[in-house]
Amino acid sequence: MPEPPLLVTRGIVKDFPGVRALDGVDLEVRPGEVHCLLGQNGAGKSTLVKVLSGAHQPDSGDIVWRDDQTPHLTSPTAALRLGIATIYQELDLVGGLSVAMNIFLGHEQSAFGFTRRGEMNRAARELLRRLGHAEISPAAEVGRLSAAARQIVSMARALSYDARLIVMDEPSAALAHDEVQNLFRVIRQLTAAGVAVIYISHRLEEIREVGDRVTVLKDGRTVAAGLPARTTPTATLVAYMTGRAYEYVFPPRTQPNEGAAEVLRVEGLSLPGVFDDLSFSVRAGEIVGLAGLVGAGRSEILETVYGARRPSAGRVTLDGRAVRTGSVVASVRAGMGLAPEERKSQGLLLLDSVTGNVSLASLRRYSRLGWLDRKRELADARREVRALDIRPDDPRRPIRTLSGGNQQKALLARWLLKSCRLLLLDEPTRGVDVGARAELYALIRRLADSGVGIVLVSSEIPEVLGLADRVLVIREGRVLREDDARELDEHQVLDLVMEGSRR
Amino acid sequence: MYGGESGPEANEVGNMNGPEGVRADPPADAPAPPADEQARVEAAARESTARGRFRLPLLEVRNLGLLGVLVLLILAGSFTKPAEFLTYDNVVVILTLASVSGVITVGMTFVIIGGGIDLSVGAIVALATVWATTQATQLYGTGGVIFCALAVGVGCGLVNGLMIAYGRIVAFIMTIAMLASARGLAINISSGHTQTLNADNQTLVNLGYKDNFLFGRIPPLVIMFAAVVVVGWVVLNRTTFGRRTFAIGGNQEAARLAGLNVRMHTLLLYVLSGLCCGVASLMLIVLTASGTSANGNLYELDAIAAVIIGGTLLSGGRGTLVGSVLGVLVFTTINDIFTLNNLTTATQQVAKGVIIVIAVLVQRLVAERRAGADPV
Amino acid sequence: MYGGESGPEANEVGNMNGPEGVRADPPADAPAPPADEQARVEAAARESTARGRFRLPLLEVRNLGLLGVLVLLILAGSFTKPAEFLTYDNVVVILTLASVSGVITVGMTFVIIGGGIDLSVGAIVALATVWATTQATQLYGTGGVIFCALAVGVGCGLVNGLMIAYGRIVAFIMTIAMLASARGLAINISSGHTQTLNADNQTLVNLGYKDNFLFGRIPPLVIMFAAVVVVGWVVLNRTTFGRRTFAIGGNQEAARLAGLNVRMHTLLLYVLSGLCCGVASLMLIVLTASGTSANGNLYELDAIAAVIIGGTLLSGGRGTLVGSVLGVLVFTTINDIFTLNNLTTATQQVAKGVIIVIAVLVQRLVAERRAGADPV
Amino acid sequence: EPESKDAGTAAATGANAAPGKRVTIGFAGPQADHGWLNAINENAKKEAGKYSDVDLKITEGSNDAAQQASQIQTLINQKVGVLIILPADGKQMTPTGRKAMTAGIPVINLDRVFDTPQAYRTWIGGDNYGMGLNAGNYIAKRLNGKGTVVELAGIDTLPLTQDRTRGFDDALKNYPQIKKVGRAAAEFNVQTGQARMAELLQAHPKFDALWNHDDDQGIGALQAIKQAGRSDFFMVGGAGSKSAMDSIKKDDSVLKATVLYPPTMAASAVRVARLLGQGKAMGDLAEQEIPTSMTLFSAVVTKENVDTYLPLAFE
Ligand SMILES: Nc1ncnc2c1ncn2[C@@H]1O[C@H](COP(=O)(O)OP(=O)(O)OP(=O)(O)O)[C@@H](O)[C@H]1O
Ligand SMILES: Nc1ncnc2c1ncn2[C@@H]1O[C@H](COP(=O)(O)OP(=O)(O)OP(=O)(O)O)[C@@H](O)[C@H]1O
Ligand SMILES: O[C@@H]1[C@@H](O)[C@H](O)OC[C@H]1O
Ligand SMILES: [Mg+2]
Ligand SMILES: [Mg+2]
Repeated sequence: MPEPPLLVTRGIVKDFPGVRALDGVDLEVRPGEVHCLLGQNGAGKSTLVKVLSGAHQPDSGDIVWRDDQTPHLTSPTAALRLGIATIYQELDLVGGLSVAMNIFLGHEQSAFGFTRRGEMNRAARELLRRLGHAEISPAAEVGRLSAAARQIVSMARALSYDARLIVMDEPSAALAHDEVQNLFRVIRQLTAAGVAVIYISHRLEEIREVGDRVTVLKDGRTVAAGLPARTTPTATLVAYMTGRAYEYVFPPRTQPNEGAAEVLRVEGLSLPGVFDDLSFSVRAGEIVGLAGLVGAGRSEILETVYGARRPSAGRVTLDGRAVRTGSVVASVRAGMGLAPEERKSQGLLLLDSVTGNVSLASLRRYSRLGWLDRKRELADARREVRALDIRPDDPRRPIRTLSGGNQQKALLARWLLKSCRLLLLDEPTRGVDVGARAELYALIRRLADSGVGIVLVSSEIPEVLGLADRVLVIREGRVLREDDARELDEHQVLDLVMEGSRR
Repeated sequence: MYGGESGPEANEVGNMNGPEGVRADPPADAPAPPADEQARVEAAARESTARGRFRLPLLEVRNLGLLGVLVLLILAGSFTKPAEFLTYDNVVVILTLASVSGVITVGMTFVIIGGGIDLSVGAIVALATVWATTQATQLYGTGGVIFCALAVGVGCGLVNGLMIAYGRIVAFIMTIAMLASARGLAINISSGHTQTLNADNQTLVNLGYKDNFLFGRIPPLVIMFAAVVVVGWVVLNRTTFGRRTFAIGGNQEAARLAGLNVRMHTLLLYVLSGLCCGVASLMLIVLTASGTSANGNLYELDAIAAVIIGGTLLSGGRGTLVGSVLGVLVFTTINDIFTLNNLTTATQQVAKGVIIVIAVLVQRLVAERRAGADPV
Repeated sequence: MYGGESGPEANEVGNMNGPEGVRADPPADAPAPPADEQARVEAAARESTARGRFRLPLLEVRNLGLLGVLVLLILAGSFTKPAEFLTYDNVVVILTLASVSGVITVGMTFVIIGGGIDLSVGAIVALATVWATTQATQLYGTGGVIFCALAVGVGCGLVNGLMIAYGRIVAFIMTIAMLASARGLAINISSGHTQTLNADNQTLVNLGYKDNFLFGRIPPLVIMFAAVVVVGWVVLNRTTFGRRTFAIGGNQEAARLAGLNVRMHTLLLYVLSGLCCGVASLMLIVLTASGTSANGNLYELDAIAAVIIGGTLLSGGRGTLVGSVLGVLVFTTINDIFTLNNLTTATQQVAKGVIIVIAVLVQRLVAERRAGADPV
Repeated sequence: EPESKDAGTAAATGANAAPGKRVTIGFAGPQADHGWLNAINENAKKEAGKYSDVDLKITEGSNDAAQQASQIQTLINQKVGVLIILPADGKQMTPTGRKAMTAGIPVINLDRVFDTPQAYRTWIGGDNYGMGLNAGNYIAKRLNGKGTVVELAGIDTLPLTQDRTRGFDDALKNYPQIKKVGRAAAEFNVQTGQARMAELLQAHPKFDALWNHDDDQGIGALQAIKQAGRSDFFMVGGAGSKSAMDSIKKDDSVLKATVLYPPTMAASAVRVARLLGQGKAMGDLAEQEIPTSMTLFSAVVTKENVDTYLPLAFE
């Protein structure tokens, strides 16, 4: 006999201007379970999260919380008071405050309004230790932490509430393999104590590993509820999400053309403290993957090649011509493109439309004596939106109203549109759903086939191995091994990159 | 969801069979989409077209509110001074006065949309009027005066731009420094005197007289203003320069990583603002036949206020030029009505504050009536 | 600025401030590349502790630069006027003058860190001095004057706060409206006259005289200023209110999601600023034994400039009170040196602009010398 | 010899002109952001330059009460012998003036008057009320006691503006058939002079006379009048600038007269300060002591007498 459910929602509807984000969500979460939410980009997962956290008010539908038929969910404070804590998809931390202050923001430990810093630091240290990161100082300024460390702070904050339900919206997107394991350990501790977790991720293998039951959303409504997480076949899950059976495959590699010209040559590139004397090259039509753990410095390599960081030494050559280092303008002119890692801060023009975001790097193309050909711009943007299956498919929509995964796709479209000679892709599939991922892989391969050189950074080692032709395994800013992707397997790579930490 | 997404596969109706509702069977092949889904997508599509229709070429929804405020003011003016307010002569006065601050506001709109701020506009205007009316400059005739005014504007803008874009000095501080220096220099050059135009340089002054109105009706200053607005509008909305301005103001790092030359562009924005100040200073010379270091006092606040009330975000990345122009017209009209009604300074100021607040509220009301427009 | 539109991302990128968000160079102090995330986080943690060591209790790294500028100014003053500059009397002059703008700047620092702006401070000061010195108020004696000044400040701040936080009017516009209205009201109440303190209310005035200096040496105004700074510092850095101010200014959406009452907090920030204006107006009454609507002119720009040069982000979320106070001292000292050296207005202004620019550059130099501090 | 062609002030004569004990004179005024105030500074400097025994320390500079108080305090700290103060606001600067007097430094209060005679040794200034009165009377006479007038005032919050208006109104009270139909404040500024005048002209399509408080803002006002193509009234200015007097002399505009408010008062102040510092008396007076107040006469300058006053006009 199962326990009475902790949370039940029935027929939740949420409209945004022009879009119905939720259109009848039924969900049932039991105490002590890990309930996974699955759904394509834009299916409504994050919107549901925000309804549950009190950040959005639903237009209709019922929520039952424990025995309460009409729980007071009118604000984030109210939800927290009820015992619902949330880790949001977009990290919502305050850069200017310390780790401890962020963790306890809104429920500070205080006496007569004075913060009790000692106590908070102690409590924060304890939480961070529980998360396996005792080394993060509670006094450190959050703005200076890496994305991964910030994600951990976010989790510590959710833990800091004595919550009965913790909602986690893609918490693993910014985490590497071993970090995710750490996270799972904490989740198991929580559920053992009777806390329920709603877990969202686009990585099915995570769901299998940590989940108990799965609810699938599609187009804002529940299409399947309470599926067993471990036993439901992948094909079934994917079919619920996408409406069709899906092959999760990497596109076939074309026969490597040994004679193809070198697009990129990097020689002796150094960025003090990150990498030193780095050399590699990319041929036309080739996809070169950089494998390594989070923090290995792969983003820095891309950014330095791209001119966004100024190297202390080294040469970058594109199509045989030297590119001025330390200048993005020069690199872009020479034919490079970079899809950066951090969507919101480095990529998106949140106030602009999808079109404006997609065309940003190619404005020159639509310019006649400075005049902007908006018709052609819109047409091209529409084409890219279709090609990448960005939803909603109206390129005039403000990009901030798109779901996280669709925003990511729009960023990729920016560089697909700008026919580059060399594309640097930093975590291009972060937050992208299973179906779209396969399409993206195909697209990247097609690009390569058209002669573009591609450098791919991904924290998902199978992705690097499956998509790239050649892989550079990076640790501590050094190339440990360079090999044909088919010569490597996941364990080999993991062993290589982890060695350092086991020293 | 919103259009397009209604492929044939969009038909999984989630019927949950109670808490145990496990539906492990994969969905059957896709039949026609269910009626409600179809309807939903269509409704959404209709709505978006509808919104598209409201967006006139020049006027955005958010501007309608401000237009409403202007209409209310015009009604107020006509009501309190029926014989004087809506006369040709008075409209000319309003538009002429609006021209000077209007031109400055155009430049300011660019700077603010591009993520900056320019507190030095008033001081640059002062310096330009002074430098252009020195005896030495006037020796070169009207051409010399015009050239000098524009050159001073552009020069000051260039210094601002260089220090902000390449010297990485916060715009607020750099332009406040320019404010102090330019005004100081203006006092220095003019020794604090009001410099009048020589008899030889009356061409400029004549532009202010009725005999030189176009078609006998339209003051050249108003034409200049209109021209600046039109050019500004085109540049902002129809050129890559304008588009880049929005991008840089919206997310500077993203713009940089997309390959935009952020520094050069920022530099140009301040040069543009300086150029507008140069033009405005010429207009002031036309109007007052003189140059003085006291000119342009507090123009910076007026211009910024007009820009902001016009719906531009102070943090950049979003805004409209039409809104700014409406903002200028609102402020100028308020002043005109005050003077026509012989209000004391005190009453004027209190009323001004209240009217500004009401204007913003009316504006938001209108905006929120309109489907889903964002609050100001 | 405030008003929900400038979401979290705007702050992170540091929009307003020209392209200094651009970080083309690697952080100079980056540690050796760590083996994995754990190590990296450790390194980050270590780094921050190391930096923590530099962080004296009150003074942050970024303030050192400004302190350097102040020292340079003091050297310049001592060098040009060895006999007059570093005398007890002159230091009293500088500190007394700094007190008035300093107190206002404390309030402004809170508002700006909290993501807002207050352009009405000068006008509120004017209104408070006027209202507190009317015949009617003075009937209640010194206590009545003090109460009235503070009440007017708080009241105006309350109106600002209500309209901004709950009426969702952009802070820039609301406070500019308040500027106009408060000054208008001040003129109205005083009929434009300067109102002097009655013979009965000389207690306040006496505070300005040497006989009433503490220990015969320290002017009460300077003590008040110091007290306001200390209280402000404690509130900003040691209370939940202060920490939440950073949160709301840094990432308003995050603050809301963390369950903070963003509106109420915003309201309180403007009330606080109003209260500081009330205190400053009392100080002005002490100094001038009178109240007039012309008081506090352009104080807003001075205060904002001091806050920004003190290292606070105009977009909010980051800043130090000590920096603001140093900023005020720098500006006051500059003025004093000008006065001592008999510089003309023109020269003063030009020099002021140049000094501001140099100050910012020196500041950045110092900051960049110091471990990886952010550019100003 | 302090013979002056350039300064435009009458020459100092007699034994008093001979060099004597060194006097350091401190001078503090508001920000010299407009013609008249600028002329004040120039007059003071020029006059001081004429005397080998005078050291002038000028702190020009601020319209802000607290700021100006500190500037004066600085001068007190420097132990100047005599202080000349043109306060941004007389009442506000009263405590500061008293401080100086208490410190034993005689204060010459220029133009905007302190609240109490305790705060100054001698006051020298123009006659603001008289200015308004004389302007009103002149206009009334020229209108033969009948007609409508408009007033373009300076800064409404300054007592001197209020006094000028009061004098003007008082003069008009004697002529029941003259009506003041419009008034605006133009902030002593060319540009606002043009703007407010342009608007006033719209508000009053017909009137007979205009009094403008300040010749500097008058430059803008005159332009507005020309731009509107109006000549149905005459205008009387204030202060006595060179451009106004030139215009009166040429008689090429509606400006027919201006009422003096001579900035030479600053030169006189320097002279008096020097005498105070040296403990001397004023030449043409019988007394040993310098008087406690001197109000300058606000003469009406018209085409007829303009040549007399032109040398005193300021740029
Ligand atoms: N503020 C908003 N205004 C308008 N539309 C919105 C807004 N927020 C979300 N939407 C829309 O609601 C739908 C659901 O978005 P949501 O973010 O919940 O998707 P998601 O399932 O979390 O996707 P992802 O996996 O990409 O994160 C999308 O179509 C999105 O465009
Ligand atoms: N905020 C920061 N301040 C200083 N150094 C940082 C910061 N963030 C990252 N680093 C440094 O950058 C280096 C690499 O970090 P980064 O996260 O870019 O690596 P990565 O290999 O790209 O991993 P991933 O992209 O998967 O997160 C590390 O040496 C780290 O110390
Ligand atoms: O503008 C002048 C004013 O400042 C002075 O005090 O009196 C004469 C005026 O013209
Ligand atoms: Mg999401
Ligand atoms: Mg990375």
